[in-house]
Amino acid sequence: MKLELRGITKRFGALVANDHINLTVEAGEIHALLGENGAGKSTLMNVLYGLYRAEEGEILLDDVVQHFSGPGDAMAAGIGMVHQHFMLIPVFTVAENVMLGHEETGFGGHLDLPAARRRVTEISARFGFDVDPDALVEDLPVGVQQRVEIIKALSRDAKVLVFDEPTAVLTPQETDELMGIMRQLRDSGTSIVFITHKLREVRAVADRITVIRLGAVVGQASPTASNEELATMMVGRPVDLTVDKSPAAPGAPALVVTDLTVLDPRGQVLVNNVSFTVHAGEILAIAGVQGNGQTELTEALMGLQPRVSGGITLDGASLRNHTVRRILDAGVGFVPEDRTEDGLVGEFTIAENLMLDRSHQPPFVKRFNVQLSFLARFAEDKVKEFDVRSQGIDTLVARLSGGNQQKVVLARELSRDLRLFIAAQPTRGLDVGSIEFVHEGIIATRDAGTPVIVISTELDEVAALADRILVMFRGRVVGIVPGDTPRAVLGLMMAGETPTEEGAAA
Amino acid sequence: MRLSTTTDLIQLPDVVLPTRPTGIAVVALLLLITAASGWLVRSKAKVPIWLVTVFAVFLLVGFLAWASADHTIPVPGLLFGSLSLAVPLIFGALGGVISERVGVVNVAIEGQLLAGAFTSAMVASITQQPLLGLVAAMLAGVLVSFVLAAFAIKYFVDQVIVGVVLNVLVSGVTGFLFSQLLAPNAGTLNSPPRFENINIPLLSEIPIIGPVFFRQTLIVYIMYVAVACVYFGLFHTKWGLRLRAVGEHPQAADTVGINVARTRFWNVSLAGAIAGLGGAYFTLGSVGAFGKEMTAGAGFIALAAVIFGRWDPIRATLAALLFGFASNLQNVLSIIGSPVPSEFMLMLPYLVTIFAVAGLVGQSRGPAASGKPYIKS
Amino acid sequence: PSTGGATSTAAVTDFTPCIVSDAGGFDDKSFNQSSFDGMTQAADALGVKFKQAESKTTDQYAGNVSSMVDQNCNFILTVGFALANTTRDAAKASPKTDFAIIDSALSNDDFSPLALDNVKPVLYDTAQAAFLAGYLAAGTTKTGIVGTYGGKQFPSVTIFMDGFADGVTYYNTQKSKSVKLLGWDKAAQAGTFAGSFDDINQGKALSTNLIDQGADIILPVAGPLFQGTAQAIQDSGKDVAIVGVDSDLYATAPATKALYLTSIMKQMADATKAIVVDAANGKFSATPYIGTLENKGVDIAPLHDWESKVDPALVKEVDAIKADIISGKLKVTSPSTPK
Amino acid sequence: MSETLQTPPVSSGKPAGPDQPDQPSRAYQVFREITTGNAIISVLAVLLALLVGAILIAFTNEDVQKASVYFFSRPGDTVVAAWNSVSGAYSALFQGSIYNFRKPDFASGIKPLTETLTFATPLIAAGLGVALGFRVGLFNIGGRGQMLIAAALGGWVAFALDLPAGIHLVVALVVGVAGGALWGGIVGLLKARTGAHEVITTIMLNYVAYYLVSYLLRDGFLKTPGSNNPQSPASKPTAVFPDLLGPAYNLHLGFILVIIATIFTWWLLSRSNLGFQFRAVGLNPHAARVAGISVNRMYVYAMLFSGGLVGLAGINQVLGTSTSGFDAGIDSGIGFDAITVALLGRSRPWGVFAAGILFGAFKAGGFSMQAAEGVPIDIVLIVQSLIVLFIAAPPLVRAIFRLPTPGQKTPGAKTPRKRTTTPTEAVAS
Ligand SMILES: Nc1ncnc2c1ncn2[C@@H]1O[C@H](COP(=O)(O)OP(=O)(O)OP(=O)(O)O)[C@@H](O)[C@H]1O
Ligand SMILES: Nc1ncnc2c1ncn2[C@@H]1O[C@H](COP(=O)(O)OP(=O)(O)OP(=O)(O)O)[C@@H](O)[C@H]1O
Ligand SMILES: [Mg+2]
Ligand SMILES: [Mg+2]
Repeated sequence: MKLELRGITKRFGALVANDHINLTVEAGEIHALLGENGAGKSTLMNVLYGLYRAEEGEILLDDVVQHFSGPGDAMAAGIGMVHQHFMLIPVFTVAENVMLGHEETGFGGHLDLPAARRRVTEISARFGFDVDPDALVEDLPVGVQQRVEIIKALSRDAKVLVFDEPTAVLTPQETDELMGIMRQLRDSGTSIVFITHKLREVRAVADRITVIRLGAVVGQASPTASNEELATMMVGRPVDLTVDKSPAAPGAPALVVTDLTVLDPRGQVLVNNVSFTVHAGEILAIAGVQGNGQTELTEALMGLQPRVSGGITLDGASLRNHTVRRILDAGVGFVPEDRTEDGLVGEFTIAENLMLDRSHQPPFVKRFNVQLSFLARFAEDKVKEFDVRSQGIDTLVARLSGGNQQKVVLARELSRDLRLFIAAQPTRGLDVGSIEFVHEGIIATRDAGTPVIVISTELDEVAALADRILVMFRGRVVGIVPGDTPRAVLGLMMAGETPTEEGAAA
Repeated sequence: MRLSTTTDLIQLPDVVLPTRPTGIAVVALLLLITAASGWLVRSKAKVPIWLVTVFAVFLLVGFLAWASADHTIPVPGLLFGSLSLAVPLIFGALGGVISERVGVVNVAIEGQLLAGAFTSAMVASITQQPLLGLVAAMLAGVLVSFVLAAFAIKYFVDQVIVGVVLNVLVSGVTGFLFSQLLAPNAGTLNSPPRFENINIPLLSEIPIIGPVFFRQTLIVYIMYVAVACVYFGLFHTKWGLRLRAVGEHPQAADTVGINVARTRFWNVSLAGAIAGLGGAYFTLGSVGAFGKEMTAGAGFIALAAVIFGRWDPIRATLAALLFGFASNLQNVLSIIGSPVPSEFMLMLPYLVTIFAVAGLVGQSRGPAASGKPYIKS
Repeated sequence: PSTGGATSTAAVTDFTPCIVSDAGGFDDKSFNQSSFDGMTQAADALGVKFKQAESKTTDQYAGNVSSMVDQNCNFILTVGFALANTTRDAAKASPKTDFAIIDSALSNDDFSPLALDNVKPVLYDTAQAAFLAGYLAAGTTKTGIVGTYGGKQFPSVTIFMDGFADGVTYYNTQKSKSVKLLGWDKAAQAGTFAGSFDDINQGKALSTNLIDQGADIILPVAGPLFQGTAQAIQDSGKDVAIVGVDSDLYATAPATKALYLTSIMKQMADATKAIVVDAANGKFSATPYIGTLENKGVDIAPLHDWESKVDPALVKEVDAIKADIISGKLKVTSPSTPK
Repeated sequence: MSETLQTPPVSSGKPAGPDQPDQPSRAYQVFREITTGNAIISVLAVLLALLVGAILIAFTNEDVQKASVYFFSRPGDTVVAAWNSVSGAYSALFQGSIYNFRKPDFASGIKPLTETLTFATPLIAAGLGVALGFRVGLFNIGGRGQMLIAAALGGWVAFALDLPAGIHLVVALVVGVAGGALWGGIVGLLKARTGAHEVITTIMLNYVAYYLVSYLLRDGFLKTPGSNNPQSPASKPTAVFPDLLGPAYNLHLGFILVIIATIFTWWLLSRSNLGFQFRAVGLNPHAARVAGISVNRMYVYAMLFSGGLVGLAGINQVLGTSTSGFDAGIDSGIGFDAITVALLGRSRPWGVFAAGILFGAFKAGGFSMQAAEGVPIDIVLIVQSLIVLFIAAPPLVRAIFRLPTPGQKTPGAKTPRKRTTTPTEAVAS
């Protein structure tokens, strides 16, 4: 089905998120939409899907003007969407989520769950996903949630499919599979809009590319364009896609983790007997498919997990059984994986978020009083230093784009005297420009002699940052290998195979 | 303890629990269970719910044996009264569960109960038809819900404000109409015919349970059906799936084509209808006349039962029953002469609830979007 | 002492009596209501209009009374002990306005009794009438068990229960019987209460439990909650009777009239009416009014439908006891007797 | 969140700069500002509520009812009667709450306003307490219990102890506030320790407190010696709040204390580090925990402060308003009104202050409406509820008067208000 958007303009109050955007997607075409964080991609797609009502412009399907009053209409017209922010009900099972809105029912509206399960298993099998239809969505790792979101969209046989950053939390293999699915769908005549920040993917799968910046279309590109060209077009300035990194100069062992085990409330082992050491001035990347215990490992280090055994020492002093506050005060900087949930208070201003984990001590607080003028100066400095794009330090963080939100977290954590820096998924969902910035910041921290742990599911990122790589699988350490270990080896390790080259262990 | 009523077919002999031996036995068992749970807690496992329940039952038997020393406690009467006190709470809680599950906090249960009680009394008096009274009660509950829904869903007014204000409003309106209309014309406007007790054949002859559960009025039978329907509906039907989706994540529901505002509006109305039935129980099922403020805070207890029951119709029902039981136990104990001052006896149901919530329930998480208006851009 | 108009007719037409309720409200089926009825009757008799203010919460007492003063009321009737201090303060501030307060005397802040020239306390020795009802109930019960419950443990409530309990005890000693009273222990001043004057359903639950315990005569001292008792009796299918309080329930709540053995009456409407009319005619006096059996301020109601079921000899005994109480031969005491 | 209706300032995307061609004229913008502003909405809301109230008053007025019997023969009578009843009632509301024109001089004419402030005093204090809870994500419906305990303990100090003037008052005040804090703290502790939901525990503790205080009044240390009424003795003069404007007015020191409490709450929430942590927990407890803030400890502290502020309302009643002894109804429903006051004030200290005064005016004016015009107390309550409902529903008022919605296609809209945790979310969490 051919899709055409004409002159779409969408404002959020004073902000023009989409400014007379025109976009045509031919039937059987994969059309990539590129743009910085906050460029207006998701907004445009939400307009298409009937979630937002545009102020101006029209939507045409096969040259017929459509009038959507809600997603129901869009769906009826054959539009499906994989939402960037999962539109899943956390307390529902996968099957329930997939069936929601087009339930099959028996007598008296009784839900036909077996049918829904069959549907989920069938689609998962068709596309090589491994999803348990009866699992609660909230118990699933984000990667699997993303698959559920995709299954949901696919289960409706849409003629126009929108994928809004579906690959941000998928493994390389899964990404490849998804791209295979997209090609398959394209070949059967489906029009696809594909939004991603990963240029590799764009070039691999897109037929045409449209780039938008600041809410307006800045041009078209062909899939043959180089990464640098695309990045420049998106950001509006040249972007350095490879981060310069000098070899590490590791110092003394700083963080020593021995036999660390984490249990969940039901007694299940989440992290199993993990031991490793991080030296001053080196970056240890913890790689692995999402949901193999990395999150719980970092939480255990931060004192956020209740059932922990084993040893954690930083510079010789134990961190075990300390409160989060004491661990922070011991000089541990932490960028949590889910920045909106765990890293930021969305309804706080940038300035307030910058003092969030130092709300108990000078210089931010003196005799119970928040030092507002100090905070303002500090915030101004950090906003400038970390290039947080905003209206000012009193802007609510919820109103920032994801990249800028991440910069706020980094600015806060990196402006303390750190003796250990832990960053989980530091660039998830960020655009190329922001990734460059974040990576530079992490390397600068290492170069200042701080031990750094980076948790990432992204092999590109691991490769770009790691001095050594620890791979986790099912809560265990598969192996610790040098930073330049080939992708193929890492891929196998992430699937649980111990590395063949014995010397790899460092 | 007396286990049978005088009209039972099957007469059970009275069970005599000698105070001291029972006391000793119960204390020993309690200690055993405590020790077991202590051991479980030490080994970082959860104490299973059945153990807690057994503990509670033993505690109760021991307490009864102690408190009723040389008195007869008519167990069926005790339970029958508990159920009677719990019925309006259960209806109210069902209304609360539905409306909170769909994302609208319902502080107005009290108002819905009161409106239901008032209209059912008046309409049933005028028509001399208790069934019409029942219908009127549901309509009254729906009417209160309409206001809640309109203000909360359409105009985004804070749901708690609307709820609190509605309670005052309904109390004012019914109070005014009661003084002006019902009280002066009690014979014609406030003498509703009550529902007769219906004995269900066979079931009503089951010892203990029969007289308590199956010699009740139509409203109570409706309640059984309502609890079952709401439970089944919420968790096993399309209606319930959509309703819960809207209460958990309205935007997600919207993206699959569910009309959030409409779903909320009609389900809040349904909740009002059910709570209205609870109001009718006061007048048509229990006492046969309307009195000012006769709901006496039942709506708030029902609200507590909703949360106590973790937004689950069955658990909320059990919570309401626990409260009803504690209230009536208090009644019985104070009648057979308890040395405890009346005020402390009257505290019992509330203290039991606090202990139960703190000890058994713990953390409870409600529908994620409950209380949040859904505003589309 | 009212300083109304110049002539006596003018005094009556200019006269504005006013009434302020306590938190129970004017349709509490109890003393607020009877006082209100008395006020209505008086106003009708005098051909004047009266002003009324209903209180919902305790912080409204002072405001309601003072706005009545502002409305130039000549006479203000306040109902219930909770308004005692408010009335005292208002009376001190407006010495030209006459007041009467139902069910309480005045006292100073140091608890010493206080009499003001412009405040008439209206009190009832309810225990006297309740004693008669207790005796009557004890002589009428077939199961040998009678029961009672109250709304809240207030003296104006427990005074009924005390008198009733004493009546039962007196019967037992006179007749060497052992009729049991459930729900109130006079010596310990402990018993059964609904915790509310609104929750009719709770009244029903309590009454059901009393019936289960064998009581066949029940004295509910809890305003409208007696309706719950009536329903409990009907549901039980047993032959159980109610002893009403405040007014003759046979007249005020005829729907279940067959159930009333008798009622313990505080003739507040009559007393109120008389006091208002006196005040209108310039005959206000601050002497406390104490309703007793003697002045018919308290009494028990006729047996009506139960006439035939009660042993006439018992009725005679009750009449004799009444005479004894009036003559002072028999003293009825209660810790809750108004002082 | 209704706040999301408020437009955010330009953050990214294409800013609507001043050089934009479709920039509306300055005058138009001012017009927009006024018609979409909060002040006009509030005024219209009150007008609307008064209108609906007028209908109710007219309908329920006896004279109107009498005249309407012969409406078709002499409709004028009905209209006149309706007008009389409504204008009488509203002028009574005004004269009872702001200024009484029937009084000869300003000094006595202004007394109603001082009455309004007197009634507002406990409402503000309790409203602050409830609002503070809301900001931490806690829905404190336990105002009644906290007030009762505060009144009981503080009242006991006030009547039972003999202390020098001044000290006595301070001790009574401190003990009362501590009592409220204690009763609230239990809730916080239960939540922190066991996760027991505060809505349940506060409702239950209301009853517990009520029966406890009832018992103490009847047979415990609050009983008046020599009297059998369940009422406490009068507070000693050394422990009574002094009148602010002399004995002719009821306005007392409590009002000053409440102003201080408002400033304190404002400081606590927006200037202190504890308040910072409170707000962080209220807005995002997960992020607060990760940032080293002990969420459970904040719940306990918040309930202590919340209960303490509500306790101030309770102690205000026994030391300021009902100094001649109290009974178990001393809370007078203020604990529940406080919920509405807090939410109407958007859980901001000064907003609560204003909402409290509005409610105080209702209370003060209610008396004269009832006394002068015989408007039944129930109708007075209904009219008040309607006013609250309309004030809380700006979109409805806008819809009725067809005013534009702020933010929608309005360039240069005002700065956004920060979102406050609403109680309803607290209930659900
Ligand atoms: N619900 C909303 N309310 C107000 N403003 C919004 C809203 N959603 C988006 N915006 C604004 O619109 C702009 C475009 O947002 P959009 O989500 O379309 O960005 P995007 O291109 O999808 O970014 P990303 O790559 O990070 O997903 C943002 O900068 C933001 O300021
Ligand atoms: N209510 C809102 N008001 C203003 N701006 C908003 C609002 N909600 C979201 N935004 C903005 O919309 C833009 C896109 O939002 P979104 O949540 O998609 O961020 P994002 O950049 O895509 O985040 P991520 O990188 O985590 O995917 C961001 O700039 C965000 O700040
Ligand atoms: Mg996006
Ligand atoms: Mg993004």
